[in-house]
Amino acid sequence: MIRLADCGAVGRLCAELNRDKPKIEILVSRGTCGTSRGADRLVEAVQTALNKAGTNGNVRLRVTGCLGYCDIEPIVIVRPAGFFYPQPKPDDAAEIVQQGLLGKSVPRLFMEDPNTGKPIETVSDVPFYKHQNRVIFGANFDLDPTSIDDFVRIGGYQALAKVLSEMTPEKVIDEVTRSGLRGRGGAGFPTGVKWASCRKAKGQLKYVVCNADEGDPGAYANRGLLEGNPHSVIEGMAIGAWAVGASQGYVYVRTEYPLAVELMSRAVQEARAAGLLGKNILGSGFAFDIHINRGGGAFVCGESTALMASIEGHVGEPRAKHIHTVESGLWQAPTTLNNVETWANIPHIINRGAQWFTQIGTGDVTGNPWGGSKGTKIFSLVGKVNHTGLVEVPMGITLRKVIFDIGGGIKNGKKFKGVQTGGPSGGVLSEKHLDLPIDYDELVEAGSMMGSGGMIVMDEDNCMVDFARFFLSFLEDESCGKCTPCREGVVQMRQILTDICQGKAKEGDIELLHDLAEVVSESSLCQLGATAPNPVLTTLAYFKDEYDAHVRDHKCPAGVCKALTTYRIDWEACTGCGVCFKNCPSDAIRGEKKQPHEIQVDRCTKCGVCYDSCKFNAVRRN
Amino acid sequence: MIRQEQRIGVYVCHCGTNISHTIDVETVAKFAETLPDVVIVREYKYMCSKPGQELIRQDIDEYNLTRVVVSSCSPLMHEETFRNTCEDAGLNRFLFQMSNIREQCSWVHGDRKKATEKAKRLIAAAVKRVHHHGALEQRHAPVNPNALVIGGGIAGIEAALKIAEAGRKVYLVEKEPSIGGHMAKFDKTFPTLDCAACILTPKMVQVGQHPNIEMMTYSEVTEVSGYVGNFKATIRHKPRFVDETKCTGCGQCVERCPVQFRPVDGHPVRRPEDLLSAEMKIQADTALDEHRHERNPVVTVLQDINQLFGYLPPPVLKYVSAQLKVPLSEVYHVATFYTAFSLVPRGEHIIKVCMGTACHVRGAQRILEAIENRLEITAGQTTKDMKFTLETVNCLGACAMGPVVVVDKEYVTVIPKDVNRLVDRIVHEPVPV
Amino acid sequence: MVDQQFEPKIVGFLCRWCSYTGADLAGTSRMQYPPNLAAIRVMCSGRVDPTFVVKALQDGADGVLIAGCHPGDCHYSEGNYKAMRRYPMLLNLLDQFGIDRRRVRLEWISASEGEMFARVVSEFTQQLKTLGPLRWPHTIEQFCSPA
Amino acid sequence: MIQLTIDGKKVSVEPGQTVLDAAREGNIPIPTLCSHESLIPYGACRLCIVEVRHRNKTRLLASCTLPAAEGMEVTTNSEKVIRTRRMLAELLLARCPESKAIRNIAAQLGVEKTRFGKPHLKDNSAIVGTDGCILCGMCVRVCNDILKIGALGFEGRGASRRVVTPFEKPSEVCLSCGACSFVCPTGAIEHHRIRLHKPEPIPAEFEYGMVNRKPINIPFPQAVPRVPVIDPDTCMNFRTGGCKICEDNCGVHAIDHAQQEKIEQVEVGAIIVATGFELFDSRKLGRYGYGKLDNVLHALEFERMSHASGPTGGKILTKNGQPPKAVAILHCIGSRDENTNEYCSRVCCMYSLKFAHLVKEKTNAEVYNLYIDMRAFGKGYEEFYKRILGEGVHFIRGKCAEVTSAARTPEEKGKLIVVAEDTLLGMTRRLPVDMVILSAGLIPGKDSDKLGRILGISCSQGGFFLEKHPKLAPVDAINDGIFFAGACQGPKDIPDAVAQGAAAAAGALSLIDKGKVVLEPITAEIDEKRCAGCQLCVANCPYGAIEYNKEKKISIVTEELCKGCGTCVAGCPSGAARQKNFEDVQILAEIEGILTAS
Repeated sequence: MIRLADCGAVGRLCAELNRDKPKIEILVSRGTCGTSRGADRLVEAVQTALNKAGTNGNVRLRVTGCLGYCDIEPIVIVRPAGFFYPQPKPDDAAEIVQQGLLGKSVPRLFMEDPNTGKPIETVSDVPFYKHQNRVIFGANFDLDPTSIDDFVRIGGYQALAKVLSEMTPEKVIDEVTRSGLRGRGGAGFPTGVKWASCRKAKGQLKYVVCNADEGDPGAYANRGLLEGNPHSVIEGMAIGAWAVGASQGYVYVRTEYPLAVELMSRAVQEARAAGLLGKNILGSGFAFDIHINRGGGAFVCGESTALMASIEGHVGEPRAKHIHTVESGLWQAPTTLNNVETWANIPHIINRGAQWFTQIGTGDVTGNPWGGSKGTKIFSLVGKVNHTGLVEVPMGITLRKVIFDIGGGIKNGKKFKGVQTGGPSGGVLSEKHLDLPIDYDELVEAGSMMGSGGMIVMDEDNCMVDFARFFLSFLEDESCGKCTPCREGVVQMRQILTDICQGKAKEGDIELLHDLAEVVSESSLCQLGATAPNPVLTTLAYFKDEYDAHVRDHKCPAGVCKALTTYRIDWEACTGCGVCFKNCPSDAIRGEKKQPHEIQVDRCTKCGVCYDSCKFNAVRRN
Repeated sequence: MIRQEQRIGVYVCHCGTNISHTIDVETVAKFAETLPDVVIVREYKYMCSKPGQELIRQDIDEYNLTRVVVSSCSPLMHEETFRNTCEDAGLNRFLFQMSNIREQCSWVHGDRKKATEKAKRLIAAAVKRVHHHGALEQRHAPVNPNALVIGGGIAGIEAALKIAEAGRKVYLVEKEPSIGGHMAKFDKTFPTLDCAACILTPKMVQVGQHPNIEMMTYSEVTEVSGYVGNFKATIRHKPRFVDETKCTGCGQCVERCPVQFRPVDGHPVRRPEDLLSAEMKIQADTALDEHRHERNPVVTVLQDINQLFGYLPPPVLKYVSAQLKVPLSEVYHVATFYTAFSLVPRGEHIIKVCMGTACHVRGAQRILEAIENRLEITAGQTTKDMKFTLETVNCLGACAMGPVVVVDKEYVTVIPKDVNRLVDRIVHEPVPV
Repeated sequence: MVDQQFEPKIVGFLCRWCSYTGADLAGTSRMQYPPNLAAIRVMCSGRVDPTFVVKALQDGADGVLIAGCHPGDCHYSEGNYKAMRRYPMLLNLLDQFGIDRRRVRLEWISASEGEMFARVVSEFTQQLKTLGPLRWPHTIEQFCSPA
Repeated sequence: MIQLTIDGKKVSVEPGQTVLDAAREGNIPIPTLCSHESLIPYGACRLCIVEVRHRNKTRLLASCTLPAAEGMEVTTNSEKVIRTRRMLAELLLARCPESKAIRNIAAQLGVEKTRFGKPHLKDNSAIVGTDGCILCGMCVRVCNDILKIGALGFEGRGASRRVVTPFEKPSEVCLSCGACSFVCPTGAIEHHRIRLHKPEPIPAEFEYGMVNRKPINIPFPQAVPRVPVIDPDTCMNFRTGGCKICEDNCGVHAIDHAQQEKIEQVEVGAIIVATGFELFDSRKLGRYGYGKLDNVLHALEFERMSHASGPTGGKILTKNGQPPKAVAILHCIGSRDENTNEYCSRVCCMYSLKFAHLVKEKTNAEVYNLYIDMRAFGKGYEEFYKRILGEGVHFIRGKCAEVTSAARTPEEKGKLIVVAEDTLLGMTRRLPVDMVILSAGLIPGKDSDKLGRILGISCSQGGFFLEKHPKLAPVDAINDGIFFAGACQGPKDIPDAVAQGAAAAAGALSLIDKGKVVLEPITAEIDEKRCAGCQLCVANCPYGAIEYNKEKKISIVTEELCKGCGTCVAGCPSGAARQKNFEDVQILAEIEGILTAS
């Protein structure tokens, strides 16, 4: 990669790279999920097949990052036809390559469309992708994350070139404000407004920070972007730095994403070598550099002041934000902190203009950046849904469309119970919210929040009380422990919920839970504490019946709360096949071959293995 | 040198009986007459009295004496008196000499003969000495109008007030932080049982406010030079660290000072670098040198050390704290705050069970319990043979594949049913690191 | 054998600030001591020129006493130190003349030590009685050119 | 200035100050736990929550970290605020059920018991605070950020967060200054958990160590000037360069740790020495058990004890806090005793009588005064003695031989036994008492000999300054222009000290008013013809009054500086130097006179 001396060089290189387009392109996805399912062996197989076929240059193999459809990773796609092979075996690779060279497909490897039963041939007709609007995430299909050339080839860094050559910082800020882009970290603060106040703030030395802590359990959209398309984040940060007048940038990646750290560091080095970072970027005199900081494993460091404290080398302890970080952030200097996805949106807004951006999403942002939720949002659709993965949808889409159309409905035909959005700071929405358009204000209205895009679908087998308890025990570990309400309040709330789950609930516990939740949310120092009660409050609001079942009838309808469930075998249905007997970890089941078996209640740890493994669902749980 | 003719008058005093009771004044007088240049010798009961002095004045006129010798008490007592008498009579006050035949003769020798003998010799000496006296003029020096009072107890206060009231400037030097001396410590005073503070404090305040008194507390006189009327005193003001002119005495600082006890240094402690083995030191230095230029790189250095050693050995933390000049207590808090760090050695292989929401919903708890039962350790512990460390993580970011277990670098999806199979595989042939 | 009638003549140089006042104090306290010493008042023991001592011995004194303030108490701060330094030289001179060095004494007597002054004079007188008369110049010639 | 309303009351504060500061300014009470004037606001306990209406938004915010803003409306006791504070109090009670401090903080907020159970926490045997620790972090902040020692720190996070010394080992850097326990709102800190060294309180010198003081303190309430002094040996700033809490908190910026000592020259006509006395150190007489046995006090310690602003607020108490039933007052300790001081200190008899009266007045204890002779010499003194005799005080004429705690009979157990010879009864008596007061005599001030050398004045026997004449010039020093007043010249009582003060002042004033002073013309002169320029005299002169003139190659005396000691004259080898009125020829003549007569 040669050093780009001026803004024009980007466009010239892009054209040059696109000149010799190979006739056939074979893509193999190797995200984290892919690697764990043998993506490496698959890539080798395809490579050897290509070598054997001797394609003399007009076929190219591209190993991409995560393509979002985690269920069936690794994926092989043959272009330009677009044949879509979900999770092929390494030894099928040879056949795929031969047919691909001839422009033909291997039908036996296609997946079946569950509702129509017909095989799905190409990418465009994969239901999971069809309903999405992959503005940001789409680029992952065309990029090898370790090569900056790929990124430039698809138009990367032209936004930066355009900004440095034609636009003034004020112009950039105006464009971003008019686009109505709001923070993808979860609070949804209009990015343009943030940049404007940071630019106004006094102080020569300013910073831009990329919050890649993504501590929300169940959310991994940022990981997909960082590992799939690191350069888009770098370009976004460079433009942001130019706009607010910052010279230093920090990317704070959580320690649980080692691959993301590695790929981002490589990308930064490549960008420096290419003259897109460091001194005199593209000959424009603008100097900006990026440091990669690894988080230490603390959810609280997702909060802006805690994150900055961590970069400053201290523990992640938030401070009162009466003086906003745009005025006094990192080392008391003005700092603009945005989420990975927010930064990734910036190049698109610059390239295609604010007007284009406002066409996607809800509300009217002319004149009032808070007026609506514009652009797309990447959700991590997980939990009890058939197709799990990263889903990029326009703001305003309904939950039902995401879960059922894209997600393919609830797994093994169970009944939908609820969906959790916004991580531990969000809430659980029930059936009646399925037609709620997803945007910042609507979700907050319903008691949840957008958060970092986690969307955990739950079915009848999930107990809402236990789910609330899970979130509180998570927060109990992750609270920084500085302020009394969060440190003490969360523990006591979790204790009450544990009592409820163990059937030891006392009179008035629910009311106490309500009062305590309100105090914790209103008096805590930072957003972690302030939003900690959301899961409890929303489950209390929308699933009151389950709470009553636990408290009054000492029953757990979903059979999750062990203390309240007992397992017994229905003698009529039991065929004595012995599967449960074999799998029971604490050998609490007794019975002769072919005779109805029996569970010894005292030894049974209620782990539910028998219930799952019994094919004749002879195991009754109540 | 030629001897001039002198006309000397000698006067021998009886001093009541103080001299005459052991000295035979007549013989002494008679002897005096035999001395050279002696023109008149008189003896009188009280030379220092008015008539005694009158005798001298008359003789000076009458016999125009050029020298006078008075033999009586100690010059320390009446030299001044007789010099004035000579001066009144027109004779230069320094043409006069006394001889001490009382304190150093009559009072201290019982033997009348020997005492008289000694008196004669003393007078002879005085007469011979006065021969060579020359006229001298007294010198005068101006007197500096200020006064210095050393010590701010009740006596010093009284003196300072009296002088200041007379309109003179007083420097009152007190070595303690406040005037008042010992009396300020008394409760009552005898015999009237007055309360000491009630009678002393008004005077102290008066001193504090008196325009003529410059109070110099917490100070001491280190040097005094010069002579009566023209002393130059050097005063050292010990640093009080509080500006007296600004302080309002509100006591806020005393109330808020957090130190309650005398700070005492701990026993000398071995330097951090001595606690490290050479090999550990090299590794620690590599981590430190990489980030030394950054601002307060505690977290990043600890990340590298956690990687290099597999955990954070306490001696290394002490070394890092010293090298980065960050208090050990802060480094320790960082080391125990972030879950990525461990203070105890970890096993060869790290098993991480994801407890994130997605994995939880798909039964992560059961998988954790199964592994715990199998390895007989709970989350956060390491097997006795140091082969495996079991940890829980709150989200690994591979939620689609939930429930997920990561063994060293390998991500594994685990279905609750076959968790035992997974554990067997891990225990028997662990994945190469 | 000690000549009982012999009464040694002692010349005393007393410093005005300390020793002379001490002597006066002995007087006001009516202390008794032998009359052999006659005092000459000088401003400071530093004023006593060694030649005065030799002159006194020449003129018939059997012993000379120089008395000053205790070191550190001198009204002129250093006078008595100078006397202290001249005294050993003076004693060497006396040795060369064959005069017994015990005939010249240097004593520190403060203004409040009247009783000490009396004791010094009595001891010195007694000592000189045992030493006998100096009989200047006879003893010197005897010493310088023994027959 | 910023204007805001708190509970309807208008308050104005400097920009940058917090709402809590404003409330304090308008003395509106707001409960706090983790804020302390000496520390930067931290905002951890949240008890200082108030309802704030600003830019048409109403929210609950912690007043300690909220910068005051123009036009803010603050309510400190709305129903919601009270409810929140009560809940927080319940949470704290749950964490520290046994802590007395937390219970009464909760009581103040109207919370008697908590609806929550005690969260099970990691074993906290090693933590710094007992289980009364509410993790407000003030100890950590004062130690790390303010004092720059860094002995304490947090460990971990969330509910199991604890305050420990690193690695839960005794601290290697702790200076045991006690700042942590000072700021701890619940008194939870036990020093031995931080460092095994037992903290040493700083004895207040003014109170003879009976009560402790801080590095900065005002010796006594009526001090003049009423200005504190900082003791650099114990102030942390001189040790770690940190702290400066007093400097930051001083409203008028009067404190400056970098102040240096100042040397000043003053010119005066007269000097009055009034440096007073020291009490005889009773430790020197071991047999009275001072410093070894409890409840053996010396006079000034008793004086402080009975003083209203003293350590016990005026109450006469033995060490165990009970008033004594029997007190012995021993006269002549360190006076009229050839082993220590022969002179009588004059005032001890009288103040011993005063003590007897005070003990009788304040406790109904039996009082025994052991005296040799009752010296009631002053005006009204004898009448005072008669009065005390009438108050039932037992006077025993005899010197105390020993004070011991070795009891022989049961009722002597636990008492101090005063073994004394009663010369009137002709027998030795053993008095079991609860307290012994040693009426110590007066000795010269601590560094009076140093001052004597500076001023060139000598001391009389006993070490007190020597006056010119005991009867006729008691307040004059031998050197003209220097006067004495008070006990520095000899033990005396207050009336005499005051009288001498006035007398010395009169002496000084007369000297000053005369305006000129006569100097004896006894200075030295150098005869130019005979001076060989050997400069011996220059070295001899202690006052630098003689200079060597290079052109004339001779030494010249400056008359004003010459004090007439004559040392240069005696040292001049050529006899060039002469002293007026003490010429060599005059002294030689005097010698001849003494020796040639009769």
